[in-house]
Amino acid sequence: MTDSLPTTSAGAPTQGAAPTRPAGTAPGTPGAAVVVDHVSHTYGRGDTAHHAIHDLNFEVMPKECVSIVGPSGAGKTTLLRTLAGLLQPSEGAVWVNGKKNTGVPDGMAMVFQDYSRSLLPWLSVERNVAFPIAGSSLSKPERKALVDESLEAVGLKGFEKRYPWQLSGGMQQRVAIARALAYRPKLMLMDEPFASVDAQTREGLEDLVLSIRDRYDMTILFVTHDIDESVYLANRVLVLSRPPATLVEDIRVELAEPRDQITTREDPAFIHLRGHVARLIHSGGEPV
Amino acid sequence: MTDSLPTTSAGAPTQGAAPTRPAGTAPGTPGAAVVVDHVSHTYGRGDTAHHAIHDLNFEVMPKECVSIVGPSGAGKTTLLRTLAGLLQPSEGAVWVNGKKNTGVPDGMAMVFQDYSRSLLPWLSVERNVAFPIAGSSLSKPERKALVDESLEAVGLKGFEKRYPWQLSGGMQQRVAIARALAYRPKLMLMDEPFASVDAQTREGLEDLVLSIRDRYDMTILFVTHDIDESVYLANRVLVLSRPPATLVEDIRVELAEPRDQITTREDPAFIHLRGHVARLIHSGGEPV
Amino acid sequence: SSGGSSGGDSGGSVADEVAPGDPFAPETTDVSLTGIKGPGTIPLQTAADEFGAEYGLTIEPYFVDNSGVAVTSVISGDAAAANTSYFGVIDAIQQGLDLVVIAEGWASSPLTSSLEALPSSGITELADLEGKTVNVISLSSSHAIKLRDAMLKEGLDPDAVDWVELPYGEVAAALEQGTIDASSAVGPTLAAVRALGGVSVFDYGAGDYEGMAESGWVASREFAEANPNTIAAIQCSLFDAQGALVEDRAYFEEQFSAFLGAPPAVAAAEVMLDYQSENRLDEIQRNADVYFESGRLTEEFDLTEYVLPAPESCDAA
Amino acid sequence: MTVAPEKNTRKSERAERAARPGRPGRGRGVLVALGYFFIPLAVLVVLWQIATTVAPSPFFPPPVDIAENLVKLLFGGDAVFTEVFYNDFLATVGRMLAGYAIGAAWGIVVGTAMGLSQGSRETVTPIVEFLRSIPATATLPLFIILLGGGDDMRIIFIAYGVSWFVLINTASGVGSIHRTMLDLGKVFKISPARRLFSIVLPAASPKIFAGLRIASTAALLLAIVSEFILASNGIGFQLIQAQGRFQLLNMWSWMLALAILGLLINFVLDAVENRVLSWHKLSRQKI
Amino acid sequence: MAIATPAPPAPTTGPTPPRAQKPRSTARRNAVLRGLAGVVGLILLLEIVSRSGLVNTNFLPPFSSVLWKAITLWGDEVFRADVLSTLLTYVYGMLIACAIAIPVGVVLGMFRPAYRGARAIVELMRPIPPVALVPLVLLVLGAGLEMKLVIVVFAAIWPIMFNTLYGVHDVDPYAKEMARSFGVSRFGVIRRVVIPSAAPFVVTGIRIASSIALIVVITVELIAGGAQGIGAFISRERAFSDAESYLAVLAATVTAGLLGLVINLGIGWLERRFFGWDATARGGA
Ligand SMILES: Nc1ncnc2c1ncn2[C@@H]1O[C@H](COP(=O)(O)OP(=O)(O)OP(=O)(O)O)[C@@H](O)[C@H]1O
Ligand SMILES: Nc1ncnc2c1ncn2[C@@H]1O[C@H](COP(=O)(O)OP(=O)(O)OP(=O)(O)O)[C@@H](O)[C@H]1O
Ligand SMILES: [Mg+2]
Ligand SMILES: [Mg+2]
Repeated sequence: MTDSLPTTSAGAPTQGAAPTRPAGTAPGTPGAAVVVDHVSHTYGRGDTAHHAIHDLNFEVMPKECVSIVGPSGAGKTTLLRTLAGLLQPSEGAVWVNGKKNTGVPDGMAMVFQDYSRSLLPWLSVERNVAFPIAGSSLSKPERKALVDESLEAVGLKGFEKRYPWQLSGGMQQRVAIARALAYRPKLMLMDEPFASVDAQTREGLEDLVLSIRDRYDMTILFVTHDIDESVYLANRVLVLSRPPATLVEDIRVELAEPRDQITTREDPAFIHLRGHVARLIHSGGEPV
Repeated sequence: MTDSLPTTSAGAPTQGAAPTRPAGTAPGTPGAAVVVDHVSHTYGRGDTAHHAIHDLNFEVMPKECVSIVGPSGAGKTTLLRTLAGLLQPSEGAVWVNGKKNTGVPDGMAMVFQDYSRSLLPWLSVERNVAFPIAGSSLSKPERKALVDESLEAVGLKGFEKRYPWQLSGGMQQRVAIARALAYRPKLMLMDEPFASVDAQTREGLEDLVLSIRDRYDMTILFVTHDIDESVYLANRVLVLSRPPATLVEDIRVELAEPRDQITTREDPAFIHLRGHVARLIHSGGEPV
Repeated sequence: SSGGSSGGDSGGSVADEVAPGDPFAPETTDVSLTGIKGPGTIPLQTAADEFGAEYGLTIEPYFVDNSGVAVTSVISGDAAAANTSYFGVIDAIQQGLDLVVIAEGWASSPLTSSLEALPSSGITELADLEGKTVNVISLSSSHAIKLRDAMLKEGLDPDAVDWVELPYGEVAAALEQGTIDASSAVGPTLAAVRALGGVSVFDYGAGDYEGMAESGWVASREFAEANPNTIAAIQCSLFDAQGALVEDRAYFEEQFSAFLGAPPAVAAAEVMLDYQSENRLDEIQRNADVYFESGRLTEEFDLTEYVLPAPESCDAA
Repeated sequence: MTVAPEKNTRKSERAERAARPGRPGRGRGVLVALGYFFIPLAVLVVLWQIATTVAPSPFFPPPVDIAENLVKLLFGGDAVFTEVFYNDFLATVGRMLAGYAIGAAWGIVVGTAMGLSQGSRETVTPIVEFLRSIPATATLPLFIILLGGGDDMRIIFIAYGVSWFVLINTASGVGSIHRTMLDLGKVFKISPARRLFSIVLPAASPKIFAGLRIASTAALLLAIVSEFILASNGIGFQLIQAQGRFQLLNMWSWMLALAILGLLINFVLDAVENRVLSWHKLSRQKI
Repeated sequence: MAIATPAPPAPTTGPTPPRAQKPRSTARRNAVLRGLAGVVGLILLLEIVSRSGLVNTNFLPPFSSVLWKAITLWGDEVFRADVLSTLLTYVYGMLIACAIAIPVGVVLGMFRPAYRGARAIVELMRPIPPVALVPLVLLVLGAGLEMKLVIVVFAAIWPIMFNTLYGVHDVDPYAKEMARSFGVSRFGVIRRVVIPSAAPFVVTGIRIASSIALIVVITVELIAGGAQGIGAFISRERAFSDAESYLAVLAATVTAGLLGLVINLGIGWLERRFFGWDATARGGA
């Protein structure tokens, strides 16, 4: 099922573009970090088949921060898993940095929704964070510095030697975030990364994500249920419909940068946008 | 959404209990559903000891809905586990319905923070929900009705035959909520029950909890990171400090009942209260 | 059964086309000999300690728990020769293992091994055995076959007996507990059973069976043909050892104590086995005959071809 | 560098199909399974047959002879089965099954107790480690002294030997159940008995099954060993007789019988496991 | 059983946490005391049974005299050599068995076709009693160390392999997915996630195999003889059925048990030290 992609048909996902392109090159805008090209996914088969996402088309430019919102069970996690190459789409294809996803793309990190199970119980916090870079070419002090920096950033300094089971839920989630940060990915996928942290810590982490993106030129896609957050963090908000998830709207967020927890949230444009997203979600995925 | 709340809760819990009382009777206001009496908890011992909660004192009257907020890692889960009798306090005691907790009190249900691990992977959704009532004296149709009703309430009708691993994160969390609902507890402990559900579903669930409380005279304690939610749902908000958690403030929420997602949230009293809670949290547990 | 003379006179043996070797020029000087540790293998130890050197042999004794293993190690080349009962030899040959008897071990003699029962079992003679549980160490042991043979001769039905196998170590306890009703016993086991009040029901070495060859030393034919001189040297060492034991009771007791770690009193009370220093084809052949008559062997079997002659002389030229 | 992802979907599809018997494609699945099972076996047997024909040895009879001899041992005579079949083969199977059942039950009971309570675990562990390290073969005489030479002795001996494997795996499986799962039962006031049967045992079942698997082999082994002494029937008895009389063909045939017996037991266990543990397989196959 | 009782007051953290944490000495002392109490209880029971006169003390001597004999046997150089020989065979056998069984178990656990293909052969070989192989292996390899090793390895492989297989199947898919998402290679996932996660299973398998191995070493020595080993010792002593040698047989048997106890406690210690996360992380009782 690998090379069957017959997508020369549609071309550019969102806008619909160049009708012909050389085989093996990505559809959509040249230089896009991520191109999601007519992607559908169905779990299972026969009676028990579940059509989770349906014909999704969008693209993400480098350094963009795109948030994905949608009802529970829509297919957001499925979409992220497909982008990460952990799941092969039943139809369509995902292109990352101009290369078609056949496995996990390089330089990508992911924060899983089920963070507690993505931590390795036999490793201390420190070593969990070091996990993805342990095999890298970095020197030991460099690695240590990365780990310390990431843990400090998520407010877990002093917990290096603990084990995951000795941490609270929110702390575990922050370890998972620190692990992704330490990896210094080019593409970061985050699945409800702040669901279990308190309001204040959350604000700090939001700003952290934005600053990290600027500093390391990251492209970020993240799923959230917090409408304010989806607008505050993003350059674009993708609103997904009820399952099977389709794209309801691709909202461009044109707020002043850098964002600020106080001023941005008071910005009328922000308030308007968040209202718009809220209404979209309330309408249950029908365009309003 | 029937009667108003019993705001008679005068017995100032934060000030400590009556100086003399017969041995074996609960401290605090007579008739209180929960009395937390000088409770501390320390994990581990020696070098690795972690003092999670420190000398907490408060009480909850029947039919009250009390929300608990506080920074990540403060000790909220620890507190709930102590209330549930799953953890014995290192110091002090918890009294539920006038009886000192030595084990798990009767008629209590809990929604765990790590919901995905609290679902039994070998049971279908339906049977997971029926799990706590399966051994009860209810007849089979009664049980089935309870299960169906609860699943319907959390919006999971049609997923009865699925297995937990076939559900999205938010759906799993809702199964855990449905399970607690089907149990029809007198005392409900919820640990970040809506962390993984989208904004709209969340609102529905919030209202569900309130209506259920009224209908079945439940006492509810729940932990949340959403400040709006903590005010919207509660009769009182307990703000915990940074670890070791102490009680920063016990805020009485006197908003009109029944609450309503639109009008309540627009109520100036609501806006004032949420601002107060937010400031408390921002101040990091120092009273403002 | 075939006749033929015995002993150093090899002429009667059909196997005489194999020229007896020269014991003083062994082809291989380091050999292992094996058997079950017990009174029967005292000669093995003495041969290793004393007599082998005379023929330039270095004998490494090693001991196993059952003679099947001993025979297998002869086939596999681990041991040059092994001590086993002739019934085992016949079984092995019938299954296509090419073995030859190189030297007799000992012959049956009274009072060395017997079927014992405690008075409480009510067994006093062979006729009482029917319906009882009788232990014979191994169903293909000489004891079992002789018992069957004897019962048949008395017109009894050996198949009415519940034959079982149990190691010697457990015999006394099993008799005492009533787990078994009667058991074969030799050496220390015999003494132990007697100490419990056991009485002899049947003596394997008395009457008809007295003098019948009981155990022998076997080698693989392949090895024997390739190393006739080594075989001759082993034969001489064993015969010398066995002869020495028979001739000198004091020497026997000394060896018995040393080899089996038994106190002198036990050694003094021990009835010495009838060790042989020659190959007696008739007596060896009787095993095959009894085996056939006992019903355990379906066809008559002639051992003649499988007995090597002893060296013409074990004395230095 | 990573698993070719299209496999994942296929795998979960397969999982789906396995979950619901009777789906289309099952017939083919059975054929494939049989193919996987028999082809390597056939190759092995053919190679062996060739090897033994090229270089015959009394110790390594050709597989065809072994099988033929086994059939002759077990089937035929006046009835379908020979006396040996009833007297020896079935006798061993009966002892083994009885001992296995008792031992497994006992192992699960004690293992669960050990897994649940640290106190009992600490008290019992040294005893368990000591007793299970005593060679079963060396304890058999003790069993005989204490219990006599009957079938009950053999069954108890098998049960004793088998129980350790189940016990250790059960204790370790129960001991590693996630706390949240145990708390769940406490919170909802599930009766201890139900907690045991609907949380503890299912959650530990993957490990218990691993123990049952190993124990099934051990049961067969112990049944055979128990028939090595003081027996007058059974496969072990036949084996030792064949060995004593150098009947190598019979020995091989009995070993083949054992192998087939083990295979059958394994199929039964497999079927049970597929039912009981299907949730586990499916939930783990997700990726 | 703890099911019936609520969480005990004190040990809220569960058993000793893994490395980096100092073990709680009191908890450990309690554990040792409890274990001792259990052993002493068992010894008393055995003593009472044998002294009660149910069986002739010649055949079931009091445990105390067996133990005493076991202690005095240690003074015997030959016996010590026997024990050493058994121990060596055991150690080599276990090492070889682990080296074969763990990789094979991982491969069979990870790759379904491999498992399906190998199953017939594995399932046919597994039930063959190792002891029944003695005559055959004896024939091919003789009665030396190699023979013992082959049989011990054959016996010890299965539990390790099967537990590894089950352990590999038990790995949390989220953990694997996490590793893959960070671009960890397929081999890396096996090495860094699958194996550590399956390790507690593997160790359980090793513990089971270790007693099987010991039992088989001794049984083989018992059957096949050979110059040295506890089994050979028992076999030699068994030749006479006087009370003294019977006592020696029992003492050697008990020594074997003690040997196993020490080995298994050692493995248990390693298990707790390196895989303590299993019991604690998952919050075992
Ligand atoms: N392994 C699976 N097998 C079958 N169906 C599945 C599987 N995994 C997910 N689904 C279904 O696919 C749908 C989408 O799931 P997904 O996890 O992508 O939702 P989501 O948008 O992330 O929801 P949430 O916000 O609740 O996490 C859900 O309805 C779920 O039931
Ligand atoms: N088993 C344990 N052993 C040692 N320390 C623990 C253990 N469980 C929790 N802790 C510590 O106790 C503190 C409180 O944990 P708790 O889970 O109660 O926090 P919380 O308020 O629920 O946080 P969150 O909002 O992140 O879930 C944390 O600092 C945590 O590290
Ligand atoms: Mg999701
Ligand atoms: Mg918490």
